Amino acid sequence: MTQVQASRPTRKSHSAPAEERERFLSMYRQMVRIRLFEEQVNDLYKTARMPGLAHLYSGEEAVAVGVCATLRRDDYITSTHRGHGHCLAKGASIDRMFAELLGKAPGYCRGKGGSMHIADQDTGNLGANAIVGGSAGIATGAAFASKMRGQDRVAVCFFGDGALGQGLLYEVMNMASLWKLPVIYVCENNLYNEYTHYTETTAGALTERAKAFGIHTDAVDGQDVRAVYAAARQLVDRARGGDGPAFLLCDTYRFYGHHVGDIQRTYYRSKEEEEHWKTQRDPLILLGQWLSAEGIAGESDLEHLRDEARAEVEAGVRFALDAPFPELSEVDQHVYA
Amino acid sequence: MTQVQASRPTRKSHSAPAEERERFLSMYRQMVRIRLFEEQVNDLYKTARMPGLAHLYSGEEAVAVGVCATLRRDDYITSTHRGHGHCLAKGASIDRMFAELLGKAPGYCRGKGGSMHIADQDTGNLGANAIVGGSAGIATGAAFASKMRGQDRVAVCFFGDGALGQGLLYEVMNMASLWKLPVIYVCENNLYNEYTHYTETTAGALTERAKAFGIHTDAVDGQDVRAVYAAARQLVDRARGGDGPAFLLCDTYRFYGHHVGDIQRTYYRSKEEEEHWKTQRDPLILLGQWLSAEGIAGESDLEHLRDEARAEVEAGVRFALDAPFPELSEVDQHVYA
Amino acid sequence: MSTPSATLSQTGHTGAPTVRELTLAQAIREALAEELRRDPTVYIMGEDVAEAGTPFKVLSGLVEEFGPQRIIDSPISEAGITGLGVGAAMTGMRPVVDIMFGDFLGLIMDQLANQAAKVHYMSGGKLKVPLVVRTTLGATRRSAAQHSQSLHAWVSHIPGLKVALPSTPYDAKGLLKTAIRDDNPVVFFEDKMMYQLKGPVPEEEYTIPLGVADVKRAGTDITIVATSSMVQVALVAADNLERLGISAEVVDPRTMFPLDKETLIASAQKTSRAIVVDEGYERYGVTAELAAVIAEGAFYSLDAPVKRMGAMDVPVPFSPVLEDQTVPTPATVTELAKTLCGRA
Amino acid sequence: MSTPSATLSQTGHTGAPTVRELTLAQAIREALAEELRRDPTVYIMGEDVAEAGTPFKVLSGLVEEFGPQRIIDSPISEAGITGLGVGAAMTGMRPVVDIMFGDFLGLIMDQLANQAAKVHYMSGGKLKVPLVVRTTLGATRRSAAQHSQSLHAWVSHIPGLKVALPSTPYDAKGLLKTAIRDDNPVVFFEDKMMYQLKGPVPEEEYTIPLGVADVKRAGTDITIVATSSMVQVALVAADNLERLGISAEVVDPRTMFPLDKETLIASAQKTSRAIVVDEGYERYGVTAELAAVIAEGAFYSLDAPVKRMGAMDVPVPFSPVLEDQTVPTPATVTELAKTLCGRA
Ligand SMILES: Cc1ncc(C[n+]2csc(CCOP(=O)(O)OP(=O)(O)O)c2C)c(N)n1
Ligand SMILES: Cc1ncc(C[n+]2csc(CCOP(=O)(O)OP(=O)(O)O)c2C)c(N)n1
Ligand SMILES: [Mg+2]
Ligand SMILES: [Mg+2]
Repeated sequence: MTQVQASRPTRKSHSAPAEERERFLSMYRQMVRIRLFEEQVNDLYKTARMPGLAHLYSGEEAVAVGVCATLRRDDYITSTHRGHGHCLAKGASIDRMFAELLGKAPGYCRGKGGSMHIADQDTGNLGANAIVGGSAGIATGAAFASKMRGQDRVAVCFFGDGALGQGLLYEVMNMASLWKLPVIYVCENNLYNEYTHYTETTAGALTERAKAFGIHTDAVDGQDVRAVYAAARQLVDRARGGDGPAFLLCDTYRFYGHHVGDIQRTYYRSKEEEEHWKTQRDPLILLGQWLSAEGIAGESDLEHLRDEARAEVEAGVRFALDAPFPELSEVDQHVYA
Repeated sequence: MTQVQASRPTRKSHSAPAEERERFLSMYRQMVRIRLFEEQVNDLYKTARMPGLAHLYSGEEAVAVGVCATLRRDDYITSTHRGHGHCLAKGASIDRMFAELLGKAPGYCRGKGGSMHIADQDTGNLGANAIVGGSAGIATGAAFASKMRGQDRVAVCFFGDGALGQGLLYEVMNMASLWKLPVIYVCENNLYNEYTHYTETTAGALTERAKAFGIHTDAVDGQDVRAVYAAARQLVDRARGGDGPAFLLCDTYRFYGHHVGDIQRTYYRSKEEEEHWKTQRDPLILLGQWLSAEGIAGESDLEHLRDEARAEVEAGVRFALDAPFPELSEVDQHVYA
Repeated sequence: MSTPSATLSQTGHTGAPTVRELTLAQAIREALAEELRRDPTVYIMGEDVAEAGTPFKVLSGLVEEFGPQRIIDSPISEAGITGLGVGAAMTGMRPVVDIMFGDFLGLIMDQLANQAAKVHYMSGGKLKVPLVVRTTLGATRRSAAQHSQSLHAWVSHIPGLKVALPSTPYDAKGLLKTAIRDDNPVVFFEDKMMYQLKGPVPEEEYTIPLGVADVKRAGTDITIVATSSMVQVALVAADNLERLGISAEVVDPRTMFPLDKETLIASAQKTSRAIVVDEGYERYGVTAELAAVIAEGAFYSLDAPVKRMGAMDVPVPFSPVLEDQTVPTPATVTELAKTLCGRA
Repeated sequence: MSTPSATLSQTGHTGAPTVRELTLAQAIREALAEELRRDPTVYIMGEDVAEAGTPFKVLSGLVEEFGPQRIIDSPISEAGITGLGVGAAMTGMRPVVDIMFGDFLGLIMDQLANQAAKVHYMSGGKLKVPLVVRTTLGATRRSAAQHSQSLHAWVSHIPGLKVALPSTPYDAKGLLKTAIRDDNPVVFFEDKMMYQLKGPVPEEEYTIPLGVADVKRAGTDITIVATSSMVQVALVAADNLERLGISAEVVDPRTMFPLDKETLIASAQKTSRAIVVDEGYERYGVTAELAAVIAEGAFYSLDAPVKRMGAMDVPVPFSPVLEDQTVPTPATVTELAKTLCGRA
């Protein structure tokens, strides 16, 4: 394996070695769980065992995991069509997620939401959203409610580079700034709006979009979970302390297509580019190298973690495949509360 | 009369003295026409001779006149609920405008649009818009069409500080910047969104909202028509020359209420503030002083211009009052082309 | 008119209520004030809602009592404030979002229809959105095409939303209080031409359930189903018809959803003739739904086709001579009823 | 089915046309390519419309022929690109704006309903907006609540807009060409489940006027009015019914506005029974308008109430077992028709 290429220096988190050890091991575990979950989803799709499509998060794990590691269980997140990573990182369990993706009754949304709408109130996930940028208002509103009720909960709004095209984002960033709301806008720049490179759709520098509203901004290498964690830690602490919103730009990459069916990709991105990110910029490899170099975990320790995750994923998918569909009569339940 | 207080230095336009003389005299004439037109509108309202309401532009004349003086007849503008000034400055005639405000058949829109929707294709006015920010797309689309057709027409989008709250503006500024469209966004900051001070609704610095998209920006004293003209001249020339969009922030003030019926205003702005702007920052007084100081026109020349405008307004309103209403059968005409 | 006593009893209240005359605006303000007092999670957000009390002055005085933390002036960002409302509602608040003109619904339809309406269902019943969006409808204010529309058909179409259209101060107060307490998103339409309309409103607290139509006037020869301001128009038309010996029953559904189909159908079955009057554009508007429901439900009792009168299918023109033609009036409703009763 | 020959003659074409089998996607692409060739003011703007040719690959190949100046990839800014389209249309272009999923209409309703629809009227006829917005409808693709809606009722409600819902490749091509040449804003809905549906399309150029319904199958016992994908459902149901000795007439309005009321009413008058089938939510949806029009117009000929079948009034669920219940199917349409004919 080659040397870690950190594109931006990692901030030191000044935590005690033992604590730091456990923290990054646990992040490795989370990232592996997401990675293996996604591989299984892709397999379910390819073997025609999953209804519809799914947008895989593989390659971007460090963003969700690094950010969510700074959050409390009662903090909020909103997520996107590419939402499995956020959901798992915030604490959801693998089996019920698979069940949701298969439209089964024990799914987080009783099969009504599916991949694009997974929500889990218990872990503060207010839901994935299939409208690009559509949850910017919800996240900001959750932060507004937190502040209004004198709570110290923070809300994190995950979205892609493509969501910078949606006017709603600017409307709510303005209010977040005006009212110092505890919301963090996390922009996952994976270079593409679907099949179009973001530079063809996005004028100016990305962080300026938030700075224009007087919002504190930061940018990190989204493949380096330690960098993401350190940056998010600061922004979340700020927000929780009453210092208002922030915007965090994370440079990242999706290893698969826009969705599981997006197989022919060479017309919009090269095989070389994909190879580069997969071999040089894989967040799992990068963290693994660091863990080894620091003497925190050797390859066999990591393999052990991977085995655990593999077992969890296997059990989870079996649970979901065996689970019943919802009763037909549920179709018109939950339209109204 | 007191000394001119130019809050920002006027840029020199380097034009020949005679040409400059005529230019600024003509701007004075336009500003007076708008001022007297508006006073007449207020009178029509107060004497219950006008249906509905109107949003007066008095006090802001230098913005419309300074900007439109840089435009060709076949350039486009889009306008707002506070649109009389833009319409007249772009070349509309007073009598047909009055007719429109009274809902009469010879009105620019055959009485169907009224004050908030005046449009005049012949002078390039694509219409006032009663949706705050609603014409940002239209102006940008007109610029897009101009560029696509290889024409060199420029489009100017007038809007108030309040329109900075509308997400659409950011969506289209992004495209204008990406595609280098010949559109100028002119923000008339008259300090208020209706009855709320803009600082209560607008985070960050106003021009940053455009800079964030890589758009060239400028800011001028909107009460100084020479400053507005000079700045707009540069931006319009740039745009016409293919250098893309620009954003021009004009600080200004409306002398009347938000609309003609907004009489009790002390709960949102002080009498002193109004007095200050009316006595110290009136664009007509300021230009008049400069014209005198430069020896271009004396008080009696200006009085002559005012008399001419007064006569035009009187004739115009008489024309409109005497004009017939549209035929009842017109109600369902023009729904479809 | 059975309104006050009939619905008061629904809240279990007995004894003679103290009834004042309030305007529709006052009734709405009172409903909001009471709910703001009762429940600290209620707040109001909108453009110029605080000191200005909205352009229609409906909210005047609220910021003085409840402070700027709960009566919140917002930027001119309709989609944004609705989005914030959805998020706040999902996390424990009961926001009342003020959308100044119903015409601006076009700006918030994604937040209303794709977010607010669907969160509960998509989450399998886990999350809920107790949000109220107050907005206006109604023409003839000489406000032209972008400030005069009645777009309640759009939201009535969307499962997950509830829609109320009060026609009297009494109904407005009772329905709004219920809407605020409802755990679902409710869009509440106020006719801006009716804010000064007066009517009896009891001092005592009461609520009106969503989904219960009100027979505003009993009659036997023809049913006039009318919504919002058109109820007042229908009542005048009913007076006209009475003078001609035609007894018209005026039925106000009060909410578009839930829709009290039974009451509408029962009335049409009784009278055997029905007209539906509404101020939204006629085509693909709510008159279509109401007429279709009656035509199907009362099919075997009807002596004539169900007739619809919506706003004319044109953008609302500014010129008064044109605008006045676009909405149903007591005269045109009377005329149509006469024709339908074979008396034209 | 009278389609090809009947409407070909409308463009004055004589002689035997050369007819190929094309998919709906191919027919649409061909319509666009022909109009792009014919008129330099036509252009296409949308998300991933160029190299990607949209997620449904409907536009594949167009950027290769017409270049990125005319097939324009945009940011994910639905309101913005619609706004640009309105402005460009007002100043001499004929934009075709691609809105990937009909569910996103909520983002553009202001630009559509308050701007595009009203410019011509508000300007007293001076300005016009020859804009086409192409978008999709239809469920059962396992895409859940925000990617499965059929929201054509919203735009059908708005004066100033025209609305087309083709049900065959032939109709799609002919209607789209007309829509592009029309001087008004037209919203064009394509069923995403029908893109691979094949049907005859002549080589020769033709157009289909907006506002002319097509009798897709003649019959005598019952009229089934169906839109878009539901036409195919109705045709299968009609086959089923034929086996039961019930002769069903299938009428496709093809455009929601202009609406060919005469053909709908005449068919119902002939058969004396009618069902309206559409994939939009049933309540306050287009089935209400179509049913109301028929119930009124054919009142004295009807032997039974007009029945409506829209999508179930629920957000579209993801789980296949749930989703499949929400839309009309050949089986449910057949069942309803049998009941209406007293054969259940
Ligand atoms: C409002 C809206 N427009 C378009 C789409 C279709 N769509 C789904 S994902 C996507 C690209 C999103 O790109 P980005 O935000 O960068 O997220 P990524 O997929 O890269 O994670 C598009 C255009 C949508 N879902 N919502
Ligand atoms: C989308 C929208 N929201 C609200 C309104 C109501 N309204 C009309 S003018 C106005 C204030 C506009 O302020 P600004 O843009 O600064 O323009 P000004 O009136 O100061 O010229 C508001 C809120 C509207 N017309 N459109
Ligand atoms: Mg992306
Ligand atoms: Mg202002």
